[in-house]
This record gives sequence, structure tokens and C-alpha cells, in this order.
Amino acid sequence: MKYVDEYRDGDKARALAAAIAAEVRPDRSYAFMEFCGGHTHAISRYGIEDLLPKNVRMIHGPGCPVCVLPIGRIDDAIRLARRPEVTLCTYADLMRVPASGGLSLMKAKAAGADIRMVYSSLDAIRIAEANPERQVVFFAIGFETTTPPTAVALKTAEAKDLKNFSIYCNHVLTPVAMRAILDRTPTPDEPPIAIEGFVGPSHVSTIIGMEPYRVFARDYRKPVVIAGFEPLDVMYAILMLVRQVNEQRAEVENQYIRAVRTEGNPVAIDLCDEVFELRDSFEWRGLGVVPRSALKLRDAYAFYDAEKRFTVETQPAEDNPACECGAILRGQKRPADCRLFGTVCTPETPTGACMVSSEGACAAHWTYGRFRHHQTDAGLRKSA
Amino acid sequence: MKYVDEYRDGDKARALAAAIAAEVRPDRSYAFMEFCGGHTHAISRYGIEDLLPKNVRMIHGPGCPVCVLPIGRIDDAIRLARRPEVTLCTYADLMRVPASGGLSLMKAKAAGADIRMVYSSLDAIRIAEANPERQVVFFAIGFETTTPPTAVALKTAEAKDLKNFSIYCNHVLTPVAMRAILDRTPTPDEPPIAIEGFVGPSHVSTIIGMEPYRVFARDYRKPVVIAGFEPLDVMYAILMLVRQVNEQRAEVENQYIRAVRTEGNPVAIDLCDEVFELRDSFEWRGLGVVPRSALKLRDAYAFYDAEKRFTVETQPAEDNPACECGAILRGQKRPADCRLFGTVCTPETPTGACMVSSEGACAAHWTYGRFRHHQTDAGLRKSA
Amino acid sequence: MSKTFRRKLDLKAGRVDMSHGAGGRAMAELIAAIFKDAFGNELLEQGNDQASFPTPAGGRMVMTTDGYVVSPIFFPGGDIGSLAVHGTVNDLAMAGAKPLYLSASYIIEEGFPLGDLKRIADSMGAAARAAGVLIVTGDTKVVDRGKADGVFISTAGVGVVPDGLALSGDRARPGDRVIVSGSMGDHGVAIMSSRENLTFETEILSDSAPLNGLVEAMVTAAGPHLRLMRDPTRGGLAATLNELAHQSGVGFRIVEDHIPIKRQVAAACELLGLDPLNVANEGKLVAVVAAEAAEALVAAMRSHPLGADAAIIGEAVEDDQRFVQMTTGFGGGRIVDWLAGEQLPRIC
Amino acid sequence: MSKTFRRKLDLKAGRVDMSHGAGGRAMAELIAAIFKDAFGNELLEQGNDQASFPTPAGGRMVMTTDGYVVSPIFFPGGDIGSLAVHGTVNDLAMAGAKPLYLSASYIIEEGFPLGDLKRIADSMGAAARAAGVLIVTGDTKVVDRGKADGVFISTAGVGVVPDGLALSGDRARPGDRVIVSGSMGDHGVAIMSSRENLTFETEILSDSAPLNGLVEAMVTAAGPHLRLMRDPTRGGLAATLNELAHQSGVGFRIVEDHIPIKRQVAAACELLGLDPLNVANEGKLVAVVAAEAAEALVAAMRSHPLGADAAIIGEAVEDDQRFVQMTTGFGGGRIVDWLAGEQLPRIC
Amino acid sequence: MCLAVPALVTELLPDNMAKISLDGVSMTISVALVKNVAVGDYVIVHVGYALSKVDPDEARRTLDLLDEARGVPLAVGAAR
Amino acid sequence: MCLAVPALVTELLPDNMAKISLDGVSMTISVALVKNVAVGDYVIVHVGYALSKVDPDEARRTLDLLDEARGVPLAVGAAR
Ligand code: SF4
Ligand code: SF4
Ligand SMILES: [Mg+2]
Ligand SMILES: [Mg+2]
Ligand SMILES: [Mg+2]
Ligand SMILES: [Mg+2]
Ligand SMILES: [Mg+2]
Ligand SMILES: [Mg+2]
Ligand SMILES: [Mg+2]
Ligand SMILES: [Mg+2]
Ligand SMILES: [Mg+2]
Ligand SMILES: [Mg+2]
Repeated sequence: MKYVDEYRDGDKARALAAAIAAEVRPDRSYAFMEFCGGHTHAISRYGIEDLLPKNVRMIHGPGCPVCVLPIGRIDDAIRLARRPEVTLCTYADLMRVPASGGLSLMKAKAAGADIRMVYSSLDAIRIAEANPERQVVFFAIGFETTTPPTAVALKTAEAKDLKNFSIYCNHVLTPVAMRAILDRTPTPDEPPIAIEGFVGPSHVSTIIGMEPYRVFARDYRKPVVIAGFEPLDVMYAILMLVRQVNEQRAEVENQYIRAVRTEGNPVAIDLCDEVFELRDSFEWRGLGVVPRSALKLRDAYAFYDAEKRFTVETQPAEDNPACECGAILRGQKRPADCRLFGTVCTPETPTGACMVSSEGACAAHWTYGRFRHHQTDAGLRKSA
Repeated sequence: MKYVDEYRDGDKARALAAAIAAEVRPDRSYAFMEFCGGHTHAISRYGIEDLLPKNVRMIHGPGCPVCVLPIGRIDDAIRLARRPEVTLCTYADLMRVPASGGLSLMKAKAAGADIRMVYSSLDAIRIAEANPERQVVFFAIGFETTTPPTAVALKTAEAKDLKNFSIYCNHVLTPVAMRAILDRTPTPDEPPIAIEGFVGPSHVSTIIGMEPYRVFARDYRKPVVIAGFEPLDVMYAILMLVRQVNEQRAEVENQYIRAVRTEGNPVAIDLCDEVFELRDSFEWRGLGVVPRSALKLRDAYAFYDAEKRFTVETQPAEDNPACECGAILRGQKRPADCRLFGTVCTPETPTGACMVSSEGACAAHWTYGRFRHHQTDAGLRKSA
Repeated sequence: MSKTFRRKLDLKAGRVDMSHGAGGRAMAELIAAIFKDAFGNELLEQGNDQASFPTPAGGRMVMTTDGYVVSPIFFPGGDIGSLAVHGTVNDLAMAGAKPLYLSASYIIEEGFPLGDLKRIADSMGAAARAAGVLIVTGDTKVVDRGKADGVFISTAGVGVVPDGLALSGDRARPGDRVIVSGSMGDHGVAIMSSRENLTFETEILSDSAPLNGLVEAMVTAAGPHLRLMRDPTRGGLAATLNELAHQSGVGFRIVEDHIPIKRQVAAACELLGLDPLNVANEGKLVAVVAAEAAEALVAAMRSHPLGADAAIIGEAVEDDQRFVQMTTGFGGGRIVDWLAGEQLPRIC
Repeated sequence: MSKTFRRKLDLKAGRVDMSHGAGGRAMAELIAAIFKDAFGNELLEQGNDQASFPTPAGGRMVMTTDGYVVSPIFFPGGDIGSLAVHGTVNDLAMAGAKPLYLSASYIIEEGFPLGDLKRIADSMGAAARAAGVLIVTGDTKVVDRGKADGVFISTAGVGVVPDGLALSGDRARPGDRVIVSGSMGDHGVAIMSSRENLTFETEILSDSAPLNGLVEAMVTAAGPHLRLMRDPTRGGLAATLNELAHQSGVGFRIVEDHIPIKRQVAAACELLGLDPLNVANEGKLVAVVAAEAAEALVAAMRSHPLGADAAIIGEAVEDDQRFVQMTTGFGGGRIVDWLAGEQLPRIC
Repeated sequence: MCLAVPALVTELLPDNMAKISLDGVSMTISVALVKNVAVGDYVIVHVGYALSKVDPDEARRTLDLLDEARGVPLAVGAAR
Repeated sequence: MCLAVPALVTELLPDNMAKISLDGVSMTISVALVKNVAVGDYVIVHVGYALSKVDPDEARRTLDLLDEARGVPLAVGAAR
């Protein structure tokens, strides 16, 4: 695969690992957050941790839109899907996310709700066209990357004059969440938030460009390196972060120059501006309520808004209080520090946000990395 | 079973057989038509032919509403059922009746039409209530026996204000068909129509009573004995017919006194009068077009008339010209005289009306009686 | 299977979902929680994709399969689980075989209640134990809602026929006697009475039962005089006798009055316009036996609980038309034919 | 079956209807016209509800079953009929058995085209002949439209393992080598590419194939050094290795770069967010063999057409956690776990 | 045609419905077409409707008529 | 999150759609979000949409940067 395989080369990885090892200062440690689940996944799947010096620690951020979606919104989606007239179209990633009462979209489907998995928002349009007697609701989730495709679907429905299509909008914003993590004031008994820099979003940045990250460099003095999702991209970005830290710089740099332009994608930005506006606030699993962190349809498109068409009223739903997701997402704890990890909470039975998709910090550690835990700390968690 | 088993007693049958044998004149033959398929079925199933003297011949009449329904009406029903919004409810007897193009309701169902088998017209009402988004059409067939239940269903739908229920009416009239058989002028090369008396309808008569048969006795000089469907009823009715013939009487007698009153069932008659009116003419398979032989909904109930709601226009459909049903129904030929019998035409692949239901003359002979054919005429039809 | 896979399934309110058929941990959990205990035996516990057992010593082997799609899944006198054992055990026993091992292939519709699945598996296991057979291997597939009807089970079975015994549908000879082991039509009427769209009620139970014990007694009693056996399932006695007539190249003559039929079964058939001879049985057999051994065979059958109502109902006759003819209780004669089409309530 | 039942089914435009499953003449016709010719063999022709065959001499017997519910029914490289033979033959072969006899239970949805049914039965018969097994007994059920998905087939099989050969999932020992017979994920990608709701196209064909020939060559080459074999079907290589790790009480360490994966399979997985190690195979096996015989075994496999791409991909290790660990092509390490939930395209 | 069976009325139900019994088989039918149905009556049941009541006296009389034919010796073999 | 893959545009289709190819796997996607897509371009594909074009020069430059790290001896065993 062109533009893929070159960035997965093992020899170059070892060379890069050596370069990183050579440049890190042995007298200090480094802690960087990769915000995106895509990066988390690459780190886990390719075993990048094994290639990093021990004093470079990666903190897995909340950059998985599946993980951070609060239970109440999944509950809403299930309520929508259970309406006899509704066909709910969803990305497959959401199917197993646990909702209240032991439910999930997969279980609601098993119990009879008409739920279809789609690969693309355009599949939802096709389903609406093919089933004019059904109310087709597209369960839209995702960061800035996945938002423009939803906007295109809406404009397509408008052009086709589809009356039976609507959008249940759950799009959220990356930079706002990054700020929310840094803005948290730790309680006295909490460890400090140790993030010294960010591996910045890859495909989000193809849309929004570099500008939105300037605030982190300028106001928080945290370096940001936008990086591709291939493992060499991630490693090189880490090297760039190490260099910024060593040189006491705090800049927004772009490692993913082959796909990310400084200005992002103006077509997509304009389209999203036309269709969406900011919500006053939105709940993030693991982060709590974050002001102005999510999008909703503008009033001009209220007709396509499933929340208006079906009067959805999100009920608050409690997360398991033993779940340590919040602290893990802020880099204050690690998955294995949670007493539910691997016993109550597994990818088959996720309790918290971080276990929900394979890009969550806990799931990635369970699926790809838990052997390390046993190698280094075998006595601790026999039951895992 | 009370009022059933007593009339199936083998000892009494043998005694009755002896009585008939004793009363028939050896110097002449007797030919009676049992109009009803129920009688045909009883004769075949209980082997009554074996108990009758050789010079008493039973002619199997057209008294099976499934058999006589013309192909075009089944085609209509299939066209109705294929409409995406329609659920067609039908008595199970109709499922296998062959329609044009090798179709049948069973095959149309297999090909995707929404067709439900019901035991009672009230089941169709229940289906309409349970599926308000479907147009439920009740495929009403039957003689005067089955007509009042259709009328009750219609009145029930009216009382429940069911907007999605309608009736595809194919109810036909018994005495009119009996007249049509007698009225036919045989062509020069045709054998004469030999009917000397009728075993009269059993359950039809519970509704219409005895009066409608007077015309046969009075104008045609044909005795009519209304008989129950149990085998002793049939045999006793034959004895009564033999006596009338021997005594040169032509009267309407009632063997089925336990269930048939002279005046019939006035509640049912009045209800049917309210709901139905005569069609100008109707096609009968095997008999051709017979004037004023069938019912349709009155204009006051046009709302419930599927033919109006869906503008059904019956297309004429040809029967196989080799089929001898007409002659068989008039007693001019026997099933084994048809060259399709048992080869092309069997109960699994019925070609003509008489093979369609187990009450048709050909089907009854095939299903229950064809061994006789082989006993007496083994060389004739080896392939059967 | 280690306890890593053992997780509490919600047997009360839980439902099968697509993950239970995907070959992952959820499937392993389902199998562990529902099937292992229900069927429990050492061969199954091997945990391979196939079960291994010693090759039987001597005899001939037989193999059979049937798919079970009964609706409703739970019915008076049984359920799809026990039926899936009885039907397959009986097909083995009809060859005179001692049934040994069964396989079970479950095709489950997404949404099927886990509690019902457990009930079915338990019933299947209990039926296997009662019949003295082991369910040694199985498979589970889950299909989308609307692509199955609750659960289907396909059971295959193998067994061994003792040396010297050779039963087959082509062995009826003119003069042989035809025996049924009990009343006809109970299963079909029990099923129909429990269908939603047919509104009648009876106390008739399905006769679903394993016949291998009865068959053993029959083989002992009749030895080489026993020509063949068959269980009159789909299509009832009528279909079975017609099949046998064609296979053996004979006719049959039976006597209606000798065929045991329960009062309620006869009544239900009367109401629905059905012939009890077309109605399915799941715990009855038809045997054909040399005339000289018929009485002794019936006597032996009657001393077994599943043959208490056994009766000679007729005999095989020479007939190049292979007709099944019946003398009616009324005194006449008629053919007993295969049912044309499906068995459905008739109005006329 | 006499010609009385032989009637021309309309194989061009005809469809299965409820009467084809009712046990009457229509069913007998369907079986005669579609299955008898397709499967044709003397044992099936016995026409009983079970097939009888000589008890094999010596060895141990194995029995297996699988339900086949693949969608679509016809896919690049095969169809449900051939798959239903290969899957069951392979489960027998994985025990080192010579597969002998199969049973076939068809559950057919009303409305299924008769022509498609014939095509499937023919394909199943051809696959059986190619694999050297006989389909000796079968069953056909028809269910209402909307209560199945075209056709489901449950196949059971029996075979004989030669004396002295004992393969089982619990026999892997630390130090043993892990071998795969060829590229991973072809079947699953071929199926996904032919699903309507996934709009990608490839030229990848299913690898569906009978492995008993390859297995014979392997047994000859490795003899008692061969510990076990398993076909990585549902859940792919990942599920199979995890199962084996748990059964044998060992861990596995495999090397990503040694696992053969076709370019297009890797690309399709990349597009859909899947891991090829979770994707199903239907003509591949995983073998565990003592280290000293590994090279010879791979050489023997490579000289068989179905093992041309055979490769040693890793080894069994001591690990009380029974982890399957992989050295990534990139140089790091990771766990290869069972897939959680169903295999679905991911957006993230 | 017109398959119908005499069955015992065991219970009257609302909306002109009734429960009938036939040798241990029970069914709910409509009695809308027959006046004055009472528990203990036998009615002729067709497609889930009572069509008429069975008159026990007339039933008896029919059997008596049949019995009249008794005593006449059976001409064995004469059938056909 | 945001699984996306660079793929070759092989054909432009009506309605802002295009056919892409990835090592023999082809798919029809929307190119409504990217201006001036041409056959031969590589685009980043996400949920059936092109998000941006791959710049071949910048891709080359990235690889060159990676190669800079070559030649530095690998500290075997130093990882972690
Ligand atoms: S292991 Fe589960 S419960 Fe614990 S922090 Fe992670 S997601 Fe939350
Ligand atoms: S056998 Fe068939 S074709 Fe011939 S008269 Fe009878 S119904 Fe008509
Ligand atoms: Mg819904
Ligand atoms: Mg329709
Ligand atoms: Mg069988
Ligand atoms: Mg069977
Ligand atoms: Mg299996
Ligand atoms: Mg059988
Ligand atoms: Mg198997
Ligand atoms: Mg298998
Ligand atoms: Mg297997
Ligand atoms: Mg069978």
C-alpha cells in the first residue's frame, strides 16, 4: 500500500528508536499525550512502547468519539431505534457500546429495534431512499474528521428532497477537549496532570489545519506535533516533541505534511459552518460536561434534526463510580490501576469509556498490551 | 363424537346397503347427483360406492366452491396479494389452486406476496386490527353456508370502524348451479344428461332451508333429498331417492332433519340480504358463465368491496381444453374418461376444477378410489 | 475451558446477539454456560471441533440427520430440544441400531431469549441421557433477526446395528403384517393446538419419545422375522406406508378400525378437516413383520410402555400399483394416499 | 424411487414452496430431482431415513457438525454447498481422520429459487466427490418466508483416524512450532466483498477447499511429531491460537512478518479497519508440531497445492496467562486477542 | 363442501361468542348467526361460526329411521 | 479515531463520486469535500469520503526526514 507501507518499516523504526534514545536526556522523564485513539491504536498494535526509552511515557487521550459519547446519548439512540417507524443507521463502532440497563445498540437490535450498520453516511441516504415508509435516523458521531461527511449527507438529503431522513448529531470538537484536560485543577489528593506535549490529531487536522492548536503552544506552553497514524509517523512526532522539550520550545509542528495543510480543508470547514453551530455544552464520558465542545444542526436545518423531529430528551445516566477513566485520560492513572480492569471491565463487558472501543486506553492495553503487565508485575493481577 | 359417530356405524351401513339393494329394481339403473363436495368426499372416503348396488350410480356435482372458482378470480387474488400494501387472508383450501402462468397463492406467497391462511373470517378481522398499516383483504369464497360468516365479518369491521379491511367476494349460489346443469342442452355428439335426482346440500340447507329446491321437483320432476354429510345420511338419502324414483314421485325431502329447518336460518338470510346482492352473471369452472349465480356487496357496503377499493378487473383465463370437467360435472363422463387424469392432472398438479380440492370428482377418485379402476380395468391406465 | 471465559450470562432477561455467533469470547461463553453443562460428557469436553470415540466392534453402522424447525418451539409434551434427540434417535433405531452419538447444530435468530436457549439445551441433554446417547459435538450460528425463527436444530446421529440384523424399507413382502406401536396423530395435533393462529385447545400431548428401548424389545421378540421399521413423522402413517409400498414394491391393505387414534385427535381432525393418517407422530413406529411372528411381536411391544397400544393394522399384498388401501370403519374401501400439498385446515 | 414421483420441477423459474417440505409427494419429487442426482451414491439410494455402512476396521472414529449460514449464498470462490462439505471435511481432517460419510440437513426458506437449490446441491455433490466422501443421508425442511435466509445447511461427518495417531487441541507443548498452511483471511474478505452493504470490490476468492489430502501428506511427513491441527475459521487465526493456548495451557509467540497475507486482503482490512488475523479462512489450517519435525513438515506441505504457502509463524511457549503474543513487523510486541464482539467495519 | 361439525356449547361469551367442545377439543366460535343458543346445545360449526342448532329429537328420529333398515339380511358380496 | 487510508483515484464519476483503488481493492467514494481531484491523485479516505489529497513531495520529504535517523546504531535491549 503506497503511503502506508513506507511508514511501517521495521528497520527505520529501529533507527528512529535509536535516535529517540540518543536524544532523550537520561536525567529526566517525558510525558506526552497522544490525543487521538488512532495514535493509541498504532502505539498498541505496533508495540511502539517497546521501542521507546523507559523515560518516555505516552498518555492515551480521549480522542475516540465512541469512547467519550455519554451513556445518555446511547440511551437516546436506543429509544429512537425502538420507535416503530424509525430505522437507525449507525457506524458499526457504536453497536457494542453499553447503555443503561445492560443494553447496547446490538442488544436493542437483538430485541427487535431496526438498526442498520453503515459504512458511510451515504449508505444511510440510500436506505432512506429505498424505504420511503421508514423514518431513517443517522446516528452521527465523530470529531471534525467525520463531521463533514455528515454535512454532505444532509445536503444530499436536501437536494434529493428526502423527507424521511434525519440526523442525530453527536459531533464533538478536538481542541476544546484538549483544553478541558489541561484546564482541570487537580484536587489535593490527585496526582498532577503531567502532560508535557501533544501528539496532535492526524485526520482531524486534515480538516481543521494547524491554527486551532496555536493556543496550546502560546498560552499553555505545550508543544503540539500533528502526526500521521502510521507507526513511523508517531515515532517521529515523539522525536519532534522530545526535541521541543529539550530545546524548551513550545510550537505547533506538522509531521503529517503529506496530508495536512496549515489552513486545513476550506471546503469542509465552510460546509460545516453552514450546517452546524456550537452547543452550549456537551457531556464527555471521562471528562464531564465541557462547554462549547460539540455541534448541533443550525436552526435552518432543524427539519433534519432527529432531536427535534422526535423530541429527544437525554436522561442523565451514571457511569460506574469505580471507573478511573477520567484520571487515565488525564494521565493521572494507568489502566491497570483501575480495580475493574480485566475482571469486571473487559472489551466484551466494558464498564467505562476507555474500554469501549479498541482505541480506548484500557481496551488498547487489554487487547494488545496486557502481556507487559504480566511480565513486569506478574503478582499483581493474576485474574486478568 | 355425538351426532357424528352414530351416523358412521358400519353395521347400520351394511343393513342400509341391504335395504337399498332390496329396493332397487334389478331391471333398471339409477343415476343421482350429489351436488355437494361434502357428499362426494363422504362417498369416497367411506367407500360408499362399495356398498351400493351396481345399478346405482352417483354423479359427483360441482358443489365445491374451490373447484368451481374460475382461474381469473384466483389471478385477481394473486394480483391483489402482490400489491405491496395488501395482506390477503384466505381459507387454506385455496392455497394450491392453480392460477395462470403456473402460479397459485402458495407460489405467490413463496415469491413474496403477503398471504395468510385463516380458519375463520374473524381471523382476518383480527389481522386487520393488529396491522393497521396493512390493507387486509379477505378472499371470501363459498356457497350459502360460508356467506353468512363473511357478512358477520363485514358487520364486525363496520362496528369496529376498521378502515383497512375489505372483502374480495366470490360467494356463489347452489340452486342456480343445479339449474344450470339441468338446463344445458347437450350437443348432438354428447351423451344425455342422466341425472334422475339430487342428494341435496347439507349445510347450505341449514341456511337456505328447503324452499329453493321446490323448483326441481315441480318444474324438472327431479326428486331432491337434503342429506347430512355423514355416510349413513348419504346412504339413507340414496334410499329415499330410490324410493321416490320407484314410486315416480318428485319431492323435496329432508333427511337432515336434525339440523335443517324448512325455513332455513332467517337470521343468516336477512343478514346476507342486507349485505349482498346478485351479480348479473358469474363464471363457474366446469359450468361456464351462469346468470345470477353469485353475490357481490351491495353499494351501501362498497367501502368494504376489494374489487372497488383496488379496481380489480378479472381477465379471462383459459382452462385446458382437454379437461373433461364440464362433462364429468353433468354426469356425462367419469374422471377416468379424461386422458389427463392421473398423468398430467393429479392433486399435486391439478389441471381442471375437479382435481383442485379433495372434494372434486377427479381428486376424490384419485385420492380415495382409483384402486377400483385398476381392479376392474387394469390394462387401461398403467401409468396412473 | 478456563474460567477466563466463564462470565455470567443473563439467563433471565438476556438475548442472543450477533456477538454470540462470531467465534469470539462471547461465543465461547455462550457454549460454556448453556451447552457444556446441558450435554455434559467427556467426549464433548475434548473441546475440539470434532469428537473422537472408539470404533465400534462389529456390526454395521448407520448415520442419519434431521433438521428441527418446529413452531412453536415449546409445545405440549416437549420442545425442540427433546424432539431433536427423539427424532434422530428414532431414525437410528428404525434400522435396528443402538444409537450411540449425536451431533447438534444450532442456528439461532438474533434476539432469542437466553433463558429459552438454556431450557432447550437442558431438555436436549435430558432427552439424550434418557435415550442413552451422547451429544458429542456441536455448532452454534447466530443469524440476523428475521433470518430464522427463534432456533433451528439439526441433529445427526450414528449407531450400530448388531450383526445379522438387516432392516430396510424394501423388505416388506406380500403376507407380512403391518403393526403400529400406538395411537396416530398425537404430535401433529399437539403442535397445531399450540399454534397461535389456530384457536382450538386440547389436552393432547405430543408423543415425542425415544423408541430405541422399544425397538430392542422388538428385535428380541421377532428376530429375523422383523422386516423393517419406520417412524411415521411428517406426512403421518399415510406417507410412511406409501413410501414403504414404493420401496418394497408391494401394496398394503389396512383396516381403519384397527388403527389406534385418540378421541381428541379424531375430534380435532374433524374440526379442522384433516385426516389423522396424514398427521405427524414423533414417538410411534410402523413395523412390518412376517405373519408368523406378528402376534408375538405385538405382545412384546405391549409389554413396553411406548408400545402399550401396539396393534396389527393390516398386511402387505401383491400390487403392482403399490396402493395403500384401507377398509373403512364404515365397511367400504378407499385408498390412503400421500397428502397433496401441506397439511392445512380445510373449510371444505 | 419409482417414476411416479418424477415430475418435472421448473428449475428455471420455480421456487420452493411449503408443500416441498410437507412430507408428501412434492417433497419426494424435490429430493428426487435435486438431491439424488447431485449426491448420487448407493448408500443414499437406500432411501431409508438413515444410511447403513460397514463399521470401519480399527482406528478411532471422529464425528463433527457445522451449520452453514453464509451470506451471500454464492460468493467468489464457492457457495454454501461446497462450503458445507469443506468445512465438515476439514473438521474431520483436523483430527487426522480420513473423512468418510456426511449427512446434510437443508433448511430452506419458502420462495428460494429451485434453480439455485439445484446449483447448491450440485456444488455440494461435486465437492464431496472431490474430497472423496459420500453424502449418505439428508433431510429437507421448508420454513415460511421471512423465517430463514434462503437456505441453511447443517452438515455432520464421520471419519476414521488411523491407529496410533492422536491429535488434539491440548497437545501443544512449549518449544513446538506453529505452522499455517497458507495466506490468512481470504474467505472472510471474499465474503465481505460480495455483501451488498459493503461497497468494495476485490478479486480475492474464498480459499474454501478440502484439506484432507494435505493432512494425509502432513501425517506421512511428520508422523507422531504432529501435535494438533485446527482450521482457523470463524474468528480467524487469532481465535484459533487463543483456543489452542487455553486448551493446551501454553502461550504462543508468533511473528507478524512470517504470516502469509495477500496484498488485497491486507488492503481490504485496512479500508474496513479490520485485523486480518480475525478474518475467517475455509481452506487453511494451523498445525503445531515438534520443533525437530517442523522444517520437514513445511517442506511436505509446500509440495501439496493447498500448502504451497505454508510457513512456520511461531512457537508455543510456557505462559500461565496463555497469551498469544506477536512480534510486529514494525519490531514491537503485542497481544493477539480474540475479537471482541462481531467483526464489523470500523470508522475508528 | 362446507365442512361442519356438531359440537356442544359449553360457555357463552361476550360479543356473541361461545366456547364449544368436541370430544375434549374446545374452540371459541361466533354464535352471531343463531338465535337463543344456550349452554348444553349442540350447534353445527363451520369456519368458526355456528350455523344452526342440532335438534336432539330429530336426530333420534333419524337414527330410528336408520334402524328400520336393520334386520334385513346383508347381501354379502352383492355390493357393486 | 478517524480510521482513514490513502488510496489512488482511478476514475471520476458523476455526482462528485470517484472510484479509488488500494492494492487491488476498489471502492466508490465521495470526493465532494476535496477540490480538483484528478485520476492519479492519492486521497485520504474516511467513511467513504476523501478528506484531503496526499502531497507526493511532502510524503517524500517525510521519508527523507525519517532516513536522517538512519546510521545511528540501534541500542538493542535499551527499549524500555
Ligand atoms: S478498566 Fe474499565 S472501568 Fe477501569 S478505567 Fe478502564 S474503562 Fe474505566
Ligand atoms: S382429470 Fe383433471 S383435466 Fe381431467 S377432467 Fe378431471 S380435473 Fe379436468
Ligand atoms: Mg425502530
Ligand atoms: Mg401484498
Ligand atoms: Mg433422519
Ligand atoms: Mg426423521
Ligand atoms: Mg463449528
Ligand atoms: Mg424417520
Ligand atoms: Mg465442526
Ligand atoms: Mg468447523
Ligand atoms: Mg474447525
Ligand atoms: Mg428427515
